[in-house]
Amino acid sequence: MSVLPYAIAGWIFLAGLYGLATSRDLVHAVGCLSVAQSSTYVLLLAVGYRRGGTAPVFSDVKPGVRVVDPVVQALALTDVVVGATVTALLLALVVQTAKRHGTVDPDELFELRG
Amino acid sequence: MSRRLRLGVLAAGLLATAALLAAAFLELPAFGGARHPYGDRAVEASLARHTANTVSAVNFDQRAFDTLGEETILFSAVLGTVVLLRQTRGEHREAPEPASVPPALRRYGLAALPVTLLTGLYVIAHGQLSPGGGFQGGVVVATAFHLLYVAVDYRALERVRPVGLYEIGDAAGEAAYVLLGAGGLLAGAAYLANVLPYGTFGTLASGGTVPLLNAAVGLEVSSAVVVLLAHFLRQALEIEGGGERE
Amino acid sequence: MNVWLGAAALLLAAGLGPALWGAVRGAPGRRVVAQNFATLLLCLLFLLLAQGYGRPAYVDLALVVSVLGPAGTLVFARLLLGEEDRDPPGVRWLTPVVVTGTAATVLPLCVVTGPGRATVKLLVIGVLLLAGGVVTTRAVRRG
Amino acid sequence: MDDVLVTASLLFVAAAATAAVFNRDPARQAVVLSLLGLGLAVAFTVLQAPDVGLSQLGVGSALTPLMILLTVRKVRKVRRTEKGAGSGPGSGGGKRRR
Repeated sequence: MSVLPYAIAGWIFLAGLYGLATSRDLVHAVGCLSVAQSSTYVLLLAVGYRRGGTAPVFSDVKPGVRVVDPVVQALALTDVVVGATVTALLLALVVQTAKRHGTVDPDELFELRG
Repeated sequence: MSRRLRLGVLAAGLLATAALLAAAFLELPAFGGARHPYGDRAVEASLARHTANTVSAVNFDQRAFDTLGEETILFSAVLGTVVLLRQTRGEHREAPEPASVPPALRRYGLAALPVTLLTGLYVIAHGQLSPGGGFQGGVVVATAFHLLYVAVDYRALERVRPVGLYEIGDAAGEAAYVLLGAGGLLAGAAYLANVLPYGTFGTLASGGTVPLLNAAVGLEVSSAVVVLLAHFLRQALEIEGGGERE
Repeated sequence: MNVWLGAAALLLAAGLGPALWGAVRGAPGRRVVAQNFATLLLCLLFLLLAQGYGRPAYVDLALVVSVLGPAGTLVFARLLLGEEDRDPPGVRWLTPVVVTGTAATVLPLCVVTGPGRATVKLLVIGVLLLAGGVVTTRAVRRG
Repeated sequence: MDDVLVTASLLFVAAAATAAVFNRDPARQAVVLSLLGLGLAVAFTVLQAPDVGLSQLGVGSALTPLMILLTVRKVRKVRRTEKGAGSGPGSGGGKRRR
């Protein structure tokens, strides 16, 4: 149990990389990149978890209870939203590639280049 | 490079990365451990400044400068998308045909829009109290408008969404964050320092500058997402013609 | 042993697990039905977790799912499903599952919470969930 | 009980991530990615990070699928126009659902 969450984060990262490298469609590749990205959130939150702790939000519990680490949560939460806009930027690049070259298959794009 | 050779290189790379990750994970503190020095100090600092949601306190007070960086990434990503997806020479716009939607779906869309909007605003407004904040609520607010596209019709969405206004909103959110930071300098403290009175713990006005920065982020994120989706929708539904090829 | 967390674990294993299985294979219609099941069960799961951890603040997650979940399913119904996906298998189970699931989760939670603002919030979530379930079933059925 | 929930939700996330990678058709992958988003939201909540869970729900449930499906539609439209470009000026129109 003590390394399982880290191992799962590593697995998600490697699975995303594998998909990215073997992808035959740039839209699929962007999806795989977002999978790899989600592994970082899992890793951050796993590092910040404290057994028996609760969320560090004191609206409905008294200050002083055992809480988990808020710093890693702050890092992950902004990145989830910012990551989505970066995904949008990549998808816009894919649209532009399709318009320019008429294909979104990386292998065909490679051949076009010569 | 042949396909088989490429797969071989990939497999070697993945295995090496897996080995490095495994070595690193075995050295990390065990999952669920009790020692979190940064977390404990962040909680203390947040409570000292009367902010109930310590995650918001970290984002908008203790690490507010870092959030400025994140916001700037968001702003530039949106700017890049808008530039990439603009209408080019050789393309023309065609009004899409109206969609036929069953009346029950249309009624749901019109009723759910204000509820979703309100939920989003609630999530933004309670950022310093309960789970939520500008980043999360902004996305909910932006999604609310697009219920009009998925449940009613694209033209209904276009009527309630003047894109120019949201582009201004995006810039205004970013500017408000930067200017609020400068407020710290005017008060004689550091940039983005929390200089306002901290208020009563557990009320909407607590946390000093946290709710203000939170609102600025909410404005920026919701406008940014609306602008992004507007350009994707325009490309997918309206713009025809292949554009110029090399 | 916490009954609510036990129920949440059961819902995760026996509800979301099969939904994932349905969403990763087969025709688009079947996948969207599975996705819709997943969002509806997720909302109930968050309600159970909020009660199990004793944190009413977590109910906000269920509230957000109850409005955004149907929106997500409608996105798929609009952009992914075609004429050939009319009446996908499993769609007729959606409404009965939503009605029984919502009643079986929200009503006990209301009894435990007692009258007050928290109960009103629970009931609002229940109503949103029912309305969303019925409407998304219609939309998916049309293909 | 906490450990059971953490393990179950993380295994769900790992399964969804693997499935998302092996679904090669981007439109169908979008459905799996949306389930991955929901699973991540559960995992974040049982790791006691409801703030991150909310963030993930907002992004994963409707926004990302909408962007991916719109991109897929645009790419297909461009390809259709290119293929029909030789056959005459009437190409690229046709009846389409929105």
